[in-house]
Amino acid sequence: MNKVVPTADDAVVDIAPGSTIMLGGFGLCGIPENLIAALVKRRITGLHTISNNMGVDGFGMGLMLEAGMIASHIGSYVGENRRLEALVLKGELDLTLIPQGTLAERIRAGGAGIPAFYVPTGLGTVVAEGKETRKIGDRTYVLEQALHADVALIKAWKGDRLGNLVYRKTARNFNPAMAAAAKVTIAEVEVLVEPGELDPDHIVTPGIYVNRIVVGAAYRKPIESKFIQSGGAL
Amino acid sequence: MNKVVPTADDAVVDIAPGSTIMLGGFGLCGIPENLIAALVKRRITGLHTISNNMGVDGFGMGLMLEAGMIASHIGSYVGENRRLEALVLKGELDLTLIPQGTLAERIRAGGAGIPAFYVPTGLGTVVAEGKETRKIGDRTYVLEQALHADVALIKAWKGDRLGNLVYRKTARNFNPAMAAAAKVTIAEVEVLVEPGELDPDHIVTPGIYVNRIVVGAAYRKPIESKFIQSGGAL
Amino acid sequence: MTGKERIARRIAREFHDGFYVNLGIGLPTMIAGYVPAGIDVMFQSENGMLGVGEPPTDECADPDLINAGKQPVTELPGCSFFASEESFAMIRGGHMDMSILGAMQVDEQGNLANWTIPGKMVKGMGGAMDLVAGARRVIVAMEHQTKDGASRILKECTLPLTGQSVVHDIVTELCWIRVTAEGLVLTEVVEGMNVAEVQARTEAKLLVSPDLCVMTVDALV
Amino acid sequence: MTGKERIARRIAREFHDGFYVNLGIGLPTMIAGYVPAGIDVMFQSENGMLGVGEPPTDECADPDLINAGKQPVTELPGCSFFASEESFAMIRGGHMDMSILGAMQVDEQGNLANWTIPGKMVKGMGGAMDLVAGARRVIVAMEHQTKDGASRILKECTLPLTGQSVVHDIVTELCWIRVTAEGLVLTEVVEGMNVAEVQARTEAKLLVSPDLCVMTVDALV
Repeated sequence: MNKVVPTADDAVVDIAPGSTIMLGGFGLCGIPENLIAALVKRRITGLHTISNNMGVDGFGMGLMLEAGMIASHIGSYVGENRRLEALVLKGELDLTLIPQGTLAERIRAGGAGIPAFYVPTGLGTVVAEGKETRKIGDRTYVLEQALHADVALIKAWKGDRLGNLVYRKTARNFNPAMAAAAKVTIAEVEVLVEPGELDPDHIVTPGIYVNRIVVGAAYRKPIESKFIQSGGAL
Repeated sequence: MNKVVPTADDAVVDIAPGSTIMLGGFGLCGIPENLIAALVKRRITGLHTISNNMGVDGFGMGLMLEAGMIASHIGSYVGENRRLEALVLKGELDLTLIPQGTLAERIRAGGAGIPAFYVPTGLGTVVAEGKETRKIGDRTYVLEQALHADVALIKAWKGDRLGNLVYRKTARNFNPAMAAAAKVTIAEVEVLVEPGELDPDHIVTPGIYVNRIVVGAAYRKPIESKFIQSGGAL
Repeated sequence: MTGKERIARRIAREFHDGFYVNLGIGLPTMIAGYVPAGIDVMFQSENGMLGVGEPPTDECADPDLINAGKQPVTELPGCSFFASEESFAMIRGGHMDMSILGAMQVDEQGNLANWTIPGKMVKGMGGAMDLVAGARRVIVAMEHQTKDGASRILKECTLPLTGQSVVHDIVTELCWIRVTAEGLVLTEVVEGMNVAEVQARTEAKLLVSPDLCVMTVDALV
Repeated sequence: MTGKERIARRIAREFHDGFYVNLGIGLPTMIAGYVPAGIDVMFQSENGMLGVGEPPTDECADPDLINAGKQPVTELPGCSFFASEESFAMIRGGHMDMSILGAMQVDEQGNLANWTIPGKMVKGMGGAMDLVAGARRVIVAMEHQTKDGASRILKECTLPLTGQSVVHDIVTELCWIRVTAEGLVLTEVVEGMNVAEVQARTEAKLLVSPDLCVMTVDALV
């Protein structure tokens, strides 16, 4: 069992135009930057992306947006991407904004075989419009559906050739849930280790969820708040 | 912030008769054996227990059963406890058996603010009787409700005075989910460490879920398959 | 003392030892600087951290260690990291003692609007809807009026809601207002202001608490 | 070779490199001993482990390291531990390539009964209902008949079900049966048996595959 592929280009070579793709990360923290760069080289279009944010102008998913690859997006916050805001206001990109916790739980549900669940979040707001609500106990809840994807592109700190992954600090975020919710999960890591080197008690994503693993060729990891202040000049 | 209590007796001193109590562990692995022993000393009755198993005759929750403390039980497997089987067949204990994964997910839901969710498990079997079913996509699912408790008694390997916990190998099982699903969570650990000694990336149960933490005075940790073979003579 | 500082100092006095608190972006983040001595409060950041410490120096900033505002932070001893679905299980499950966030509008029903202006702003609600639906106590920390002098405390919100009947308290540089089933109740007013002056700056009807007192911002020691 | 060994050896031939498999208690556990050389299979134990190794010696048994049958096991390199809700998210979410378990009864619709005998046995279903509802392929591994010679492969199960239309294949010491929309299809029969003899030991109606062949139990190399 060896899930290692040599390069990020190899890892994304068969992703089809029109695919639904989950991308891990919160802001620019814990994003699969090498896989995104490889995907941008392929310039496939009509992608349906699911990711908490949308990168920034000039980095991360912002590059996919600039290359015109994205047809629709589901996320919770896109405030740092001015290009997206313009596209949406012009009606050229189909944007669905949902609460961050509901997004995370819908992705988890997708991986966990739970097709739908109730949450209190968003009751009486636009996010509940058109959704079934239901009183359970003394509170009313909104029915939310699982999210699935064709491909998940995720980023971990260390991994082994069986696909076991560990994350570092707040770079964990959406990556583990997405690993389980896609038909094909591709993980990029900073460090590849031998099976057995990761303490089995510390593994966050068991290899069963990972189909391909690649060591990222280089990591820029800009800090978003500084990146934006400095106009992307990092 | 210091959640450490001196002894298991102190930890369980205010648990009321008739309480609903979750107890961590799978078989005899990862059970809060010191907290159970302390509770058994108090001989409070009418308890409603939620735990995957029911210990064995002579150890773990089996001791609570022998002391006549349990009025009802929700679990997935009680095959190792002959006394329970007898009580149930005589109608003296209200036993609800549910699938192990549904049990785990209902407990997680209780801690996660999700009042109900759909699963494929048990459709067309007795566990779906009286429950709402619903077609979502091309499959039919069963609606399941969250489980909550007044108290969770759990067992971890190491913990700090803020209540952060790590588990060892398969002794993790139901403990983390239960920690989040009760009004008061009491954790017993083998080793108490200083805050900061546990790597923040390795913490499985953040301290927010734990109200009291106690170092177990002694651990027998019998291996169930051998315990039963040797008739409890370990 | 600026108005924002007064708000931050006053809210910090509400903390009890052992509290778990989520601070929103902007003004609420300032509150972390005023936690009274002897009180341990664990701050949560919804991107997956409990036990958030102060901002680091520029040289020590770690791109893998940020808060929900995407700013670098540091670790406190006993902090922990977890995934997004765990973080929001914690929030939605009612484990946070307090969520403190900013607002564009709050109204007499405790409705909150703080995430969008239709046709103008496409940003997203982030974790705000989850926080107000899940925390045990939701405190709005904001300046009493807009820069144009318009009231932010309204009879009824006009912007799309973040949450319906979710706010427990509103704290501004002028006063403390409790949201009750009867309506908005003024419980504290800063020195140099009176009830009529606060009401004049407020569209919503303010009831006056029989225990109305002066807002004190010094830490209780 | 005993009948049980034949079943275990035959099923082990179904494994592909990289498979994730859950083995039920009893007979299915034996299968782990016959994984063909050069094939990496990761065995899951639903109490929270992936990468289960062989049983330890008595001296090396660790009470914190058991399988779902509560027996001590060992760790393989690359194994991992996780909580129960994660383990069943993995199972329910369709991530297990195969679940192999014993049965008391299976029927023509692929219904399975293996957890209770009303009025007689109070044990519980454990993780069986989750496994059959979640795994991509469910194989029943059992002796063809009860000790009394009664058929376990029925027109319709009489015991309470573990799952409805969940079984994909039935493997006994006599034959391999595929569950299809048309009914049960006999695809392999052991040497020394013929279709009529298998049908005589089976209450359910068996259709015969046009590709019927002899069941081979040697590992493919």
